Amino acid sequence: PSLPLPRSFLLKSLEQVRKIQASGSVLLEQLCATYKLCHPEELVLLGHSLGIPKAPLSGCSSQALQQTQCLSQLHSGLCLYQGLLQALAGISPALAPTLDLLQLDVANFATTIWQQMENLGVAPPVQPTQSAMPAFTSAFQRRAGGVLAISYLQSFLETARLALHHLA
Amino acid sequence: SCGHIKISPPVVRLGDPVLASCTISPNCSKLDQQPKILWRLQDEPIQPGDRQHHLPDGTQESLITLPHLNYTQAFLFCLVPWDDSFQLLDQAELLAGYPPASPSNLSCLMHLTTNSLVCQWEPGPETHLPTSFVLKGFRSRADCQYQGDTIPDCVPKKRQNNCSIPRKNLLLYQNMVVWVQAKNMLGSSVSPKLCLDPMDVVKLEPPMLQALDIGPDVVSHQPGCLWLSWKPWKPSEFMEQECELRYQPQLKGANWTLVSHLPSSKDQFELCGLHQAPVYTLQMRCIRSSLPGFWSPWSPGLQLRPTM
Amino acid sequence: SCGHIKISPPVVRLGDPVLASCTISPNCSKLDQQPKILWRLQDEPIQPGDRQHHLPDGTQESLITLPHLNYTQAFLFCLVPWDDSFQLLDQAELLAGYPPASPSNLSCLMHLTTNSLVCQWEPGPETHLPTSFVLKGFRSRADCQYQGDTIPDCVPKKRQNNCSIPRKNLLLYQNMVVWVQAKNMLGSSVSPKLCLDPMDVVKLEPPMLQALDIGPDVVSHQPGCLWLSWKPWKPSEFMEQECELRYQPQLKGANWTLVSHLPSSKDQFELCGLHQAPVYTLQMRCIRSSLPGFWSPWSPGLQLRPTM
Repeated sequence: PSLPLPRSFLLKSLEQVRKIQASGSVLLEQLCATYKLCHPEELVLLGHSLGIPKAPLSGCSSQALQQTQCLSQLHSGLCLYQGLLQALAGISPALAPTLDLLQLDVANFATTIWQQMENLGVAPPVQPTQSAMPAFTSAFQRRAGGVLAISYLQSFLETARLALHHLA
Repeated sequence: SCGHIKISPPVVRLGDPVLASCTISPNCSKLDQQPKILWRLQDEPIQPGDRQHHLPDGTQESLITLPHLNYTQAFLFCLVPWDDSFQLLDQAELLAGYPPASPSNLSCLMHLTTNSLVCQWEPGPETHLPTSFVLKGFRSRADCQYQGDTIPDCVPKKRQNNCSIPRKNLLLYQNMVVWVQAKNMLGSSVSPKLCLDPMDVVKLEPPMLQALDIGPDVVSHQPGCLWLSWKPWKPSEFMEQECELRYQPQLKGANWTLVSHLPSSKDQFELCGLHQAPVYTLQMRCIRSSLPGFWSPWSPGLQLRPTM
Repeated sequence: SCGHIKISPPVVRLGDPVLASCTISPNCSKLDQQPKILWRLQDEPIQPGDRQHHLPDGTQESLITLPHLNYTQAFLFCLVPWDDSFQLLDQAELLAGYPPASPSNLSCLMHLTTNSLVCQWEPGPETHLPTSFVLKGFRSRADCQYQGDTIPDCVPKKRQNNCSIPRKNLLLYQNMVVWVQAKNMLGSSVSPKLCLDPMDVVKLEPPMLQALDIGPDVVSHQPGCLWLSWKPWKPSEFMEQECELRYQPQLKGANWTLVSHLPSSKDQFELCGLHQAPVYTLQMRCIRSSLPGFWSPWSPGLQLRPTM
């Protein structure tokens, strides 16, 4: 059985999840309004061809919640999405500020998780390295990749939010 | 990736047709062999292409002509059916509008406070396209036929129809020629040329008008008189100016009385014959004398009480 | 040129002495051989040096000590007599003031609209010298003992005693240490260090309070009641907040009644027992719940009429 998580860590993490989800929805609304890309489900095929991954969170599922694995997957997933958001840079001048903020918030939340893993003594010696990021060759791919990546991030965070509530 | 849209031309005049093609490469693994290529313009219903065929290399190509593009900006999507929905393969941005009309009513004023020549113009009707305006010019001689050195382009701030040519690009007391060039993806146009010497278009401010309180002992106490002094607007002191004074009694419907050909600075000026009202409003303006120039606006009204 | 002044040190504490030397090279042709070197401080009368002598290479040198420099800025001139006047050979600028005291009252607020941490401080007494202030910081852990990465220096705009650390230099939800360094030509000083997590010092704005017009049919028409709704300030929606409502009848000297521990958003809230006046003023404020934070200011007063 793993050590209980401090209440302030859980409260701060839940606040960070809400903060990221809020910026994520703003960005999705902007992508829809500006580029008429409003249905992520229409971009799945493109996502496959571009190699946009979905981060696993099996350790955080309500049926098989495993604290250490959940924290580790949460951290790796956040690093993955931070990399994806970075690869979207140059998506458009209008969206760049919101995208930068989202990417910083994701990176900061990853640090919060990593710190807690270190405090619990369950952090691996070295942080996971960044996996290869898709190369976007057109403005459309960058925008469509953005819609897909952010919608995957939103559902990833929803699972994380439920897990954090369970852990609280 | 799987699909790729090509449009020609990417920018059209509003209402003109647009021809687009969407090609699906054979190595697009996820798709079945003969995908039905479909199109969607903005939020309009999905529609098939005009024609779909094979290219020698196995690429599937669908062609569509949009007879009249009535959006100034719109997205065109290429899709394929997928389970009971659709998958987007590519998206292209369509732009439509008009080439720029010639900018008109170009006028310039020399600002002595900032030492810059500020020119403004009317951009002409909306083009619906990103359109850039640049103020261009060259130095010239008396008749403006001679083309001397070009002055650096003056690029206005975003969405502003004026531009300020800094002092270092001006040759004062010499004629120069300026005009405005407008450019967008459908063409460019130029305004008529303006021939001017910056110092002939100075934006002059009115003189500083002041009441003079003449001590009772100094002057024979004649009723209906008042005394005032004025001096020119400081930055224009080096310019010889001629001024006008106007005054009117504070009465409903009263007329202005004009005193012309006054010097630009006066330490003491007497005005008499003011019997119509207890209070008179006075204003002054000046103009560069014996050389071209514009009148300054009238100075703010000065309310004075003539002697009783 | 002929003369050259050297001062050491060029900047002194106000009231301290200054030692200056003026040398005239032998090849300064225009001057007669043994010119009497003189000095002038600012507009004070001309005075001779303390001592004038030859240097081995024939240079004439005059030395002067100004016992107490009481100007914060002054010019020192080296002159020689010339016909019945003087000739200036060189001029040096003297500066005097104080080393900076430690900046005090350093405090920071996180602005959610600009996503920046704005810190402000009190610079301390006037130094009379050009003094630069820099906000410095490093990332840390819970107890702020650990020194992590340094954040880039934050240089305030001219003469401002605050600085805004941009979002990209902040690691939210982790502690960081900030302090201010002041530096001028006479020395430097640092403020006490501040240990904070930017998200614990958010500048919170009050919630949006609105009257609810409850249809007559909906509610049993109990007198002295009113209905309102509120929602949190948009940029802070992600933060769990707890709020307080206060209300007072519009009567001279009336007291506020406080309702605490309210949620940060409420679609419909009923307030009854309001019989003291026809109009009541209501205000709300919120604070981050269960985590550190500051109270928002009270919202602007909302005037409402309870049911009669």
